[in-house]
Amino acid sequence: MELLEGNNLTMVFGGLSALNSVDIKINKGEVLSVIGPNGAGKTTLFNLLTGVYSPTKGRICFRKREIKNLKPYEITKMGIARTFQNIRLFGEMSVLDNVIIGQHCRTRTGVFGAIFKTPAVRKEESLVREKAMDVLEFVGLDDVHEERAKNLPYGKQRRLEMARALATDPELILLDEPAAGMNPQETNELIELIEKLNNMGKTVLLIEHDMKLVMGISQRIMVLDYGKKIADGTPEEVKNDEKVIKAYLGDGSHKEGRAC
Amino acid sequence: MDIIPSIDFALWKGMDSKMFIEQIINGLTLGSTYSLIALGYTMVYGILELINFAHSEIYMIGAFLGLVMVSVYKLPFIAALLVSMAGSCLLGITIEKAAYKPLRRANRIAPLISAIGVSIFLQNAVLMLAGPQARPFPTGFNVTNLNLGSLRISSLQLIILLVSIVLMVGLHFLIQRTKLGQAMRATAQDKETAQLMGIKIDQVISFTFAIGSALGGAAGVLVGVYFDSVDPMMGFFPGLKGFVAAVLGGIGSIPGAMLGGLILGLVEMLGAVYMSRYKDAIAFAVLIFILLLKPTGLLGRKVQEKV
Amino acid sequence: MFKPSKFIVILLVFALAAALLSGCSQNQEENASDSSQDAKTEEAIKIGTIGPLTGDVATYGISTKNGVEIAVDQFNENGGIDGRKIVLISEDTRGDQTEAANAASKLVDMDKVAAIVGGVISAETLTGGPIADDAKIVMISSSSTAKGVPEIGDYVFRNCLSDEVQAIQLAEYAVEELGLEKFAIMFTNNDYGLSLKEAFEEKARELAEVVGVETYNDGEKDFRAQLTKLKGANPDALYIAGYYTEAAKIAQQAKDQGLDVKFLGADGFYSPVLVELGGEAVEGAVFTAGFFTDDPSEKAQSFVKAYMEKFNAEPDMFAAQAYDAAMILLTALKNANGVGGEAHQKEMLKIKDFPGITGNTSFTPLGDAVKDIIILKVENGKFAKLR
Amino acid sequence: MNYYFQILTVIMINSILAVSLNLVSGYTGQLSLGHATFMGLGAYAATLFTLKLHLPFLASIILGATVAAFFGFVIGVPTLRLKGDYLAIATLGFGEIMKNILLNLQITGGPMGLRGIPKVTNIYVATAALILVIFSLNRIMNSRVGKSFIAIREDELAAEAMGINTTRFKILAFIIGAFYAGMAGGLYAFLFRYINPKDFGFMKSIEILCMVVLGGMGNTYGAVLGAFIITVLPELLRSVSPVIAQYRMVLYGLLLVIMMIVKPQGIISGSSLSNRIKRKKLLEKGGQ
Repeated sequence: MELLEGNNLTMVFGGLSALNSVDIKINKGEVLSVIGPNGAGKTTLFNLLTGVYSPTKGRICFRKREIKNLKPYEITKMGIARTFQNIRLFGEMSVLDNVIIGQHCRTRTGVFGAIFKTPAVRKEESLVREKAMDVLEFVGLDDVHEERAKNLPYGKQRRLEMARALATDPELILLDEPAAGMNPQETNELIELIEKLNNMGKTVLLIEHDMKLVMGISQRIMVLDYGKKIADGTPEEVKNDEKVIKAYLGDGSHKEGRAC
Repeated sequence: MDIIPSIDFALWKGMDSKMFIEQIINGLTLGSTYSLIALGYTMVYGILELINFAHSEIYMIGAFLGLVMVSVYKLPFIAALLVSMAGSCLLGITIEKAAYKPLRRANRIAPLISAIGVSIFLQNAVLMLAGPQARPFPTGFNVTNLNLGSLRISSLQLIILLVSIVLMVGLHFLIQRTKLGQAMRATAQDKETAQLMGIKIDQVISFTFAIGSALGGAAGVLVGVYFDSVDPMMGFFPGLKGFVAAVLGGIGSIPGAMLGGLILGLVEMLGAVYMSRYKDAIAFAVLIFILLLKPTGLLGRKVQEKV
Repeated sequence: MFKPSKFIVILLVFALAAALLSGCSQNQEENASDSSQDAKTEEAIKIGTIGPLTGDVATYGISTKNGVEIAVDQFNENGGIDGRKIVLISEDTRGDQTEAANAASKLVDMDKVAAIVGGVISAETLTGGPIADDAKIVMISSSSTAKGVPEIGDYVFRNCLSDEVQAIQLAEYAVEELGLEKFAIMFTNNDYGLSLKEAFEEKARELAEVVGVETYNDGEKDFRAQLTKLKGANPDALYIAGYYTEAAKIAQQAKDQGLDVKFLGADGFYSPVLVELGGEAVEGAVFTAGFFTDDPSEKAQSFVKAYMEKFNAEPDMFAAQAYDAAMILLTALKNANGVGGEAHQKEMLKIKDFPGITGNTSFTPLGDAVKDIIILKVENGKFAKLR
Repeated sequence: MNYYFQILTVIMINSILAVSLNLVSGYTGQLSLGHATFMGLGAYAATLFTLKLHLPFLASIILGATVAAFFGFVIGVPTLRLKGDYLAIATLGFGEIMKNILLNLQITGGPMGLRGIPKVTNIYVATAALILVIFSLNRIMNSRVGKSFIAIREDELAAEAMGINTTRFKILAFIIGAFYAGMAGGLYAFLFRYINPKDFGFMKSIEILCMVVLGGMGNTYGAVLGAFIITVLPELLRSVSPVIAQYRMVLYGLLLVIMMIVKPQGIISGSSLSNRIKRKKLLEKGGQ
């Protein structure tokens, strides 16, 4: 059954359409990957789904509810979390606090509660902390929870971003090029982590250039090129699709199947 | 004192079109000097993203330089104006090198405070040297009232408008047609890329300060002559207004600064006619209103954050 | 990231230490004053001034300080008070009222002055005055014309023309002697301008007609809009409730706009700069003042001479009023045998018709000066006395 | 009252102002050039509550601060849509408008200001107020609310993606900052016994900003230190010698420039303090 459905999504920036009538359907519990050359509109698609932009045309339903005009924080609260292509952690905050922020929309302490530290607030704080530590343990960062986020090595920052997204308690998690800049060792750990997430029942939407990762992990792959969907199917189907091969190989400058 | 300012509508009706046009001309004259000041703010902001608070002091010192040239060295007005512009130029470059350049890699707020420090320093230094007294600015030429039909315009207003226009056209030419102008535009767009293209950033920044300060100094001289008065505190309000004009037009945009200055001059003049008590409030209310409608000012670039 | 408890402890310790320190120093001072009873004859008497010596209103503050200096010099030349020299301590306020309170506090607590001349602008006196009053130290302002200054307390005096009296007398003079009928008013939007405007407007409406009232801010230079509007009302006199810098510009711009009126003003006009900036335009302007440099009296001339010698400039009204205020203050202090405080305050109230250079001065029970008002006119670029 | 007490009391009041602006600009990252407005609103409101309604001191101050907070909300809602320097200039504009209104209303005494205010503030009251402010602020900053403020400063977009209603929290920071500043304003009025719109203009806002930046943006103790320096510096220059006294504003300007060049991130930068604490912890651990 589908968790999220976007129909006829179109996004125009200053006369140029970054996305042109794209349909997307994500089923509950699956790992769906979006691939395509640079500038194909993948990140724009993410930004539409998470409310950063409002689509010029089309509609988006999450759990049968229209979310097209919702603000990003409202969408997060409904159960969609994301990571960013260029890491956007809260650099000056500790690793733990980054994950605690992730739980913002599931908690309620206000100004007065904070000042008077009522028992309810104390309880919430300790629960939040516990859960944050659990999440950190899940991604393997519990040993550096006091470190400042900006001081973490690159691979760990990526994982922290995932932990932070996970802390929002999402049903659907959107990962924007999580393996970019990782070494093979780190990529393997990432694959394990995504599989673990998926086994927990989280639905995953993934943008990735690393074909090994995409092919190994996705149940379904959707291919975008110049803002249009050119293929949608199992890894096998997509691999053999003429249009996909042409998009990737036909023009040298678009070659993106890098292994780094 | 009344709580609600009384808007004199009778006057609006009563004021004949002649008087109204005179007010418009007054507003434009004042506005053109705001434009000149605003250009200095906008150019520096465009390149360094710094609100150069010391600019109002450059304006003030420019006026003093002009005054000294006219009254001590007996230079003719135009020569005094040029010398004052050259002096302001040097001052601007010196300030940049001494107070801002060491902070180029610091956070955005440190240069701002440094600029405030420079402003306090210069203002009080001039105050000590020249005394707080306002001084008259002898122009050396006769100010006559020209009667165009039934309109009454002072020759001084025409000179100020003319000089402002010449300076602005000159600036436009400089920025659009010369190599240096091209370098400035490139640096404002993207500092790093400009550097990669072989543009010497430090030179461009100095140049920007030089041009902006020269215009500020010219504005100081023009205002000094217009009101026949120069004093060490004269920079504060026009500086603030020039800055507001720059933001109004879209900070970083050169035509925006020109437009912003003229609009502010007009708004202020009409505000003074109809609600003189709330004149400053009106100018700022217009600013906020425009910012809310168009958050980057009238001609400002919209910046799309990259996600 | 936060260690609140530690910080609060440090803060408390800091505050307590300061409290202790200042308590101790107070004790020490008390001891010192005990022992000084013997050394009384040698020890100098300190008096202080507060006022702006820097910043945009520094002119007034510097003039005030200079005027007081002349008075102190003259006293010292004549042997001081009971053989004790008088020492002047001048504190700067930048024209800022917070600094005025700090300066007053410093003079009272650190320097142990016997009396203070100041503040210069009204806001300074309004925040500094209560501090002097609390400490029972006489403070006399020579230029804070605003309402409510003498009411600060028993120890706060004032030696200048109150705004109300000036404005009312000028309105009467303008109608009765100059025969003016239709008045327009421009006032600077601060306490000085507003109190002048209110008093003048009330009296002028009673005696004649007020056809328009406009306002401007201190330091502004463009008055064309307001003047255009007033021109429409066709007045025959314009009362400018403000200072000479703006007044000169208003007069000029009014002339430029073809607004042909008689200019009237108050003591804010009194400065050679009025003529310097205003030129032809201010010729014939009539205003009230408390002092006049061409005053032929011997006292006035000797003051002007001393001032010119010491500061190489002609004294303005601020200097003259400050000189008189200091003379009154020191005379009362002498009558109190050099002891400040209560005795001094009583002697101040006993001052009757003190013959100063700004006229004969007495005080109301509240401490406000009662003195004559001079009316001046600009004639051939100089000030001439009309009354 | 003693001179030292007087200066210390002013330091406490300025510290509250600096700490409150630090919340808005240092922690939440929203540059404000109109903070003195809220101080002024608090001062006027508290004074009027006492003079006109004869409310007790404490009630007046708290109500005054509440009025300032209310205006924080009114001003914050439209302006906080703007970013960076545009926000700064809009806050400046609102400050000037507010000053203009205070200057022209009957109830505020116009340019005459309000006088005859009872003297209630002293060093103890001011210290207690500062402690209360820092204590409550620390509680807030350690909570979900404060962490959200910092998240907004660090990365507004990511904060929104984490489910933070950034507009709401920015306004909240503005309101809390305005409340504290209003409180400082009330204390100020009851200390100096006279208020006037000119005290709460652009220059005062700049002075508060200087305190925050000098001490170190994003650090409460830095703000207090900055307030200390900015308050004491002119007084020190005053007492060193009468010759220096006349140069003190020139020196003040020069010192600001030099301090920024020597330590552009402020004396205690947000990071250096926590780094030091952490390093100490590490050393302790190493020692065990």
